[in-house]
Amino acid sequence: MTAAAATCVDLSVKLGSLRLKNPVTVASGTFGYGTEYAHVFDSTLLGGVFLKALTMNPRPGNPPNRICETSSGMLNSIGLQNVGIDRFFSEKEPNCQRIASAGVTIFANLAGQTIEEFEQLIDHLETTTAVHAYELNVSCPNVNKGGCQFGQDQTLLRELVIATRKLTQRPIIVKLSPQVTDIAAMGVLCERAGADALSLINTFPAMAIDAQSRRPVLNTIAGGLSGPAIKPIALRMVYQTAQAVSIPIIGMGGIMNATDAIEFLLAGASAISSGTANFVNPNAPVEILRGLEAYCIEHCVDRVEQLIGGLQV
Amino acid sequence: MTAAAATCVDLSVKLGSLRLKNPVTVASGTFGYGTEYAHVFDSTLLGGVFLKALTMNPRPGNPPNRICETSSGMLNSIGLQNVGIDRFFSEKEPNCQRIASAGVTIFANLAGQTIEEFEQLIDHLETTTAVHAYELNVSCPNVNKGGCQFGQDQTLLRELVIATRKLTQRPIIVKLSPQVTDIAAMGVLCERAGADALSLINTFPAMAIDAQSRRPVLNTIAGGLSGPAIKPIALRMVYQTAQAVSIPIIGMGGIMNATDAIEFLLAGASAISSGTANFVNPNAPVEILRGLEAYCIEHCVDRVEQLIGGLQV
Amino acid sequence: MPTATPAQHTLHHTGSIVEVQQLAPLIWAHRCHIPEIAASVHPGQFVHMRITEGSAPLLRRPFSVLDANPRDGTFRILFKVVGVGTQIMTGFRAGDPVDMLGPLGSAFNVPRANKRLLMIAGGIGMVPLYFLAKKLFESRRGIEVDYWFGARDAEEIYLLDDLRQWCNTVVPVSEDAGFEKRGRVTDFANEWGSPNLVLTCGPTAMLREVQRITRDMNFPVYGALESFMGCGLGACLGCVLNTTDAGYERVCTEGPVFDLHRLELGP
Amino acid sequence: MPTATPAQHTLHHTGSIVEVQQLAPLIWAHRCHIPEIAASVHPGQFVHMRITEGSAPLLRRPFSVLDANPRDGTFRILFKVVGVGTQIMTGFRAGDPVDMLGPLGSAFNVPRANKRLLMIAGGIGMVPLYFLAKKLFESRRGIEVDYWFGARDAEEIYLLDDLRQWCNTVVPVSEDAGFEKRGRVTDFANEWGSPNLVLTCGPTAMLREVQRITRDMNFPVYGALESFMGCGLGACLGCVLNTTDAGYERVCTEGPVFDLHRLELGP
Ligand SMILES: Cc1cc2nc3c(=O)[nH]c(=O)nc-3n(C[C@H](O)[C@H](O)[C@H](O)COP(=O)(O)OP(=O)(O)OC[C@H]3O[C@@H](n4cnc5c(N)ncnc54)[C@H](O)[C@@H]3O)c2cc1C
Ligand SMILES: Cc1cc2nc3c(=O)[nH]c(=O)nc-3n(C[C@H](O)[C@H](O)[C@H](O)COP(=O)(O)OP(=O)(O)OC[C@H]3O[C@@H](n4cnc5c(N)ncnc54)[C@H](O)[C@@H]3O)c2cc1C
Ligand SMILES: Cc1cc2nc3c(=O)[nH]c(=O)nc-3n(C[C@H](O)[C@H](O)[C@H](O)COP(=O)(O)O)c2cc1C
Ligand SMILES: Cc1cc2nc3c(=O)[nH]c(=O)nc-3n(C[C@H](O)[C@H](O)[C@H](O)COP(=O)(O)O)c2cc1C
Ligand code: FES
Ligand code: FES
Repeated sequence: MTAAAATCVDLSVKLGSLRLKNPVTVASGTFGYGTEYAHVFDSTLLGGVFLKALTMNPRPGNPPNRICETSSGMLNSIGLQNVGIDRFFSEKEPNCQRIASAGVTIFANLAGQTIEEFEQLIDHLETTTAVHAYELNVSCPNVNKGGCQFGQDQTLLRELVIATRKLTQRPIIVKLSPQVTDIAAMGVLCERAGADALSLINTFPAMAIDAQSRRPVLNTIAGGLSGPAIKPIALRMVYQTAQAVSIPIIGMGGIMNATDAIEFLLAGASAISSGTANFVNPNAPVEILRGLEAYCIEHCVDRVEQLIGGLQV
Repeated sequence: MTAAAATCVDLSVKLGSLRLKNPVTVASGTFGYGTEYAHVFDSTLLGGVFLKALTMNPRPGNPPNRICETSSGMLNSIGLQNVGIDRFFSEKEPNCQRIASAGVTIFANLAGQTIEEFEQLIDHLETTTAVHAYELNVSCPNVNKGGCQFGQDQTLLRELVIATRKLTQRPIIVKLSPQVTDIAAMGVLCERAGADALSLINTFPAMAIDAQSRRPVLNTIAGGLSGPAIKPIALRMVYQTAQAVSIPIIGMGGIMNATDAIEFLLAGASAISSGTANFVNPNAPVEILRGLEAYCIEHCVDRVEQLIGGLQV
Repeated sequence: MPTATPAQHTLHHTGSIVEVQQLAPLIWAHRCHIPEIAASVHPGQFVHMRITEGSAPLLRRPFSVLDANPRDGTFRILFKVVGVGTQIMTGFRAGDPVDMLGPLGSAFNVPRANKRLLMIAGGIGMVPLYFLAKKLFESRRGIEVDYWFGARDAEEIYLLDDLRQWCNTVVPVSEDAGFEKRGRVTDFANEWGSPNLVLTCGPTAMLREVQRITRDMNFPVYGALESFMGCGLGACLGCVLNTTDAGYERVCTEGPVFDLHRLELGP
Repeated sequence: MPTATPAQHTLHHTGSIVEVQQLAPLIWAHRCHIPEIAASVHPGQFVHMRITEGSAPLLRRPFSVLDANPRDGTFRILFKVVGVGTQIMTGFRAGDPVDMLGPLGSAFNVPRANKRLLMIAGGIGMVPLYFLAKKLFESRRGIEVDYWFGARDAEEIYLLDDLRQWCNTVVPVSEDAGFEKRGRVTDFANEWGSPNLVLTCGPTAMLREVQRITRDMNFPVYGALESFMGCGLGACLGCVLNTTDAGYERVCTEGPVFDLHRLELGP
């Protein structure tokens, strides 16, 4: 193919009832509410933005240290710090609206501590057109009370999906915790309960110790592991879950470049998110997009959707 | 303390009814049957050697590719290749005897596919004094039939521990799979069923894809992830399990040097294994031992056992 | 008082290293050519630097700017070798490419009225205060600066000649016998005089002492703080410190320069 | 026929790089000083090299030995830049330390009776055969060697002058128009003559062809094989290939030199 053919690659992907202009999104908690990277790249290029977790009330988050580096990864225990739903509307929503109107799909990440809180968050967010879908954060390993259990308790998770599914026409996406015996089974459960898509994976509960001081590095002792270290596990989980469900999957976990992103698509993800990569190289999402396009051209792929699940086994 | 004090550090650790001359061991599957590293270092320096998995019948293992590198880690799908119990006795046992008589504790790693196979393996191994304890490999992610389920099914695991516990005076150590929702609960279950110690962690089910050829890199698609990438998860699992059980833990997962080893001891491990590290630096176990001794001297620790669980939270 | 410098242009730059200096066994300075940063950086602000194309280390590392020359488009960072990232940086050579985010964070702001400044630097905390002393001198605002520079070893005290050009007094303090004053810089608080404003940067233990002393003496004080950083851009919320009046604030965005009296520095 | 060289002394060495040569855009040779390896290595054997003290890349990388000089305690490896590890190796300089396991694995063994040898090298598969050709020449056993050296581009064919000193004929073959013979080396099987023994090393696709051709022509053939390696010492069982008669065998221990007709090289 000639270089001119570049413009011919159809990068758009279907995600339930949504169509993303391309499969490249940024992961919740790594991109704020879309303004923080304004001086680094044009976020309207993205297929989607997953907003930082929202809760009804403002949350202060955890005391520092909140992050630390590990081999090819990082730990975080931000503790869901966020301004709460009211200040989201006053401070953050206008910018989401701006990005949304440029064709970027906006996903609100909801971190309720009870089913009621999830319901309230959706009720509030139904009033804005700046949000296109809800991602249920049922797997944040950093919140001691409640937060953990939704993603690891089948009954609770089913209840939550059923309850939220009733409240909105918009897609409900469940973000799964990797800290389960059988992630595909959790995916199937969510699908049966009415989820429109799955995000996987969230961070792994993990910890770091300072041998000199004999203290944990993070104030909360444990935090969530992300980055290239977890990529092989994430890829296997996406592959395994994609074999078991027919709803689309947003794949993430250590995606740093276009090659990584393509691997997730081949494993069965319909879209991908870069998270930790945004800290390492704030331009990563754009480079992933460009690299994906170049790969399609080189491999004579007309529509990026042709790559999804295309692993040859 | 002066350098002369070096000889005063008591490096020995108690592991159930055993006392290891030091807490540094090598992980199953990464050190063969103790002969392969003979030209690299003196294995009689080690506190313990975990032998490569044994099965009753010889097993050919999986077709290549069996290994590949990932960010700060590696995947393997060896598939329990081993010579079987009979050839173990004719070919490998004499060398184990030799190392054992130098004061190294020898752990046989048993990979039965049924409870009966575990029982048969123990029956056979009871006849040699070259083995001091049994490590039940209930978590190998590479064997399709059976192998996986013991470590992830509470009922099966309990049955296995109870059955094997009856057959021998020697310690029964259960090697836990990290691919469970609550590893501490699995540890408690093993303790209650009579296990004398726990090894954690085994490798994580994971995969790699070659984006160019669109094929999995490993012949078996998925393999087990080990190395520094998983260290923060392993450390958290050891810490969490040590809080929940009172039997000793052998900690492993990405230990590359003395600092890593000390972190695992502080988290609650009574001994540690180096695995992937042996491939990167075959001298790693000896360097870990020397580094541990130096740390004890520098921190005025008379007995290395004083470090166990010494994390200050 | 810290000014939130509005970022008018992109913050993500590539450039090159143009000069490498070793100032002490563990202390290095790199001059970098990135005109956008050289033109707009203020004392107290920092750059967030990628150490390697690979993943060891994975995250960027933050460094304060030591000085900047908008005319030739260069600026310097100065660093101490403390771990894997800074170790790798000692291998950088003139001509090597660099990838930096910057200028980031808040800057020191010295109101017109303040004519007598006290700077308390500990170790590599000297960096932003060096830049500030230089800028104030060049501004010809007639500000008198007393610059106290403390470190464990005399070896870790450097660039005194530059500082002496710009400051009223420069007082090196080390715990070994390298200088007249021996001990920690905060041991000499009774000799600090009565400044209008104190500016400080250094290890947390020192900042805690400075906070206590300036509170007792009723001096206003601004400090440049450190923390582990992820994004450097305000997005990850990883770098926060606790304030007494507004909860957690981000070192990369609200800081690194803070009113020291607002911060909870722990026990 | 491959000899299992008994390791009489320790296999884990540190030494230094004493010379760095770039032979083609992507081809480099490093001369290393490790007397124990230089004194005992045989053609076909390899070293397993640590690339970095850090973890990127984590695992060692195996390289065949190109030649060895027991007198000055040095030997060379030759490598092609194909990924992260070999990329890093291009930055190594004379004087840099190296950490190697070796010599490892089986060596080529040429029985006395074999006087007419055919060597088929593909790309960097030339390395062990170069060493073998040199050794045989120096042994003055009166062995005639025809050395066919194939590569995609003429650029990837090098060290011909050395080979011509030692071999009866040296035939470069490339897919571009760089040499008289254009194509793949196996396209010219009808010109291979009738050797007593064929020795080969190269990409699997080529080895598969050589296996087929030598089977048809009834030539005995030994090849040096590659695979992903973990330990390099026979412990991890990661590097196996499948044989027709003995199941999986380890490239690092039973190999890398195998009777090619015993191997299952796949379709
Ligand atoms: C805004 C800001 C400005 C800075 N300016 C300078 C400067 O001008 N010159 C300079 O030398 N350093 C400066 N630092 C500190 C510098 O960023 C760290 O020394 C550097 O990141 C260490 O990297 P490393 O990979 O060598 O160390 P690592 O291997 O990551 O760590 C080595 C040791 O340092 C500790 N450490 C690492 N990073 C930090 C951190 N951010 N805060 C506290 N402890 C840490 C680790 O816990 C560990 O004990 C600044 C930090 C910040 C946040
Ligand atoms: C016994 C033996 C002897 C060898 N001798 C030489 C030699 O003399 N000169 C030389 O240049 N190379 C030789 N190799 C191959 C060399 O080890 C690899 O090229 C090198 O490890 C690649 O490292 P990298 O980090 O640059 O590539 P990576 O980034 O690890 O990989 C780059 C590409 O190469 C492939 N690859 C990497 N390692 C291997 C392998 N072991 N087998 C097959 N494919 C691989 C990967 O799949 C990937 O596509 C030998 C290999 C073996 C097993
Ligand atoms: C600093 C940080 C904050 C995060 N915050 C959230 C969050 O608020 N909600 C959520 O669902 N996931 C959160 N995550 C998880 C990421 O969205 C993502 O699932 C995970 O980091 C794996 O992707 P990565 O390896 O590309 O970073 C956070 C991750 C990081 C590193
Ligand atoms: C090549 C390889 C083979 C292994 N084989 C076994 C095995 O036979 N039995 C077992 O219980 N664990 C086996 N393991 C797991 C290790 O014993 C260890 O639990 C794991 O690798 C984590 O430690 P590490 O990160 O230090 O390697 C194997 C690991 C590797 C890398
Ligand atoms: S480093 Fe990410 S918010 Fe400050
Ligand atoms: S590389 Fe480990 S057995 Fe060959």
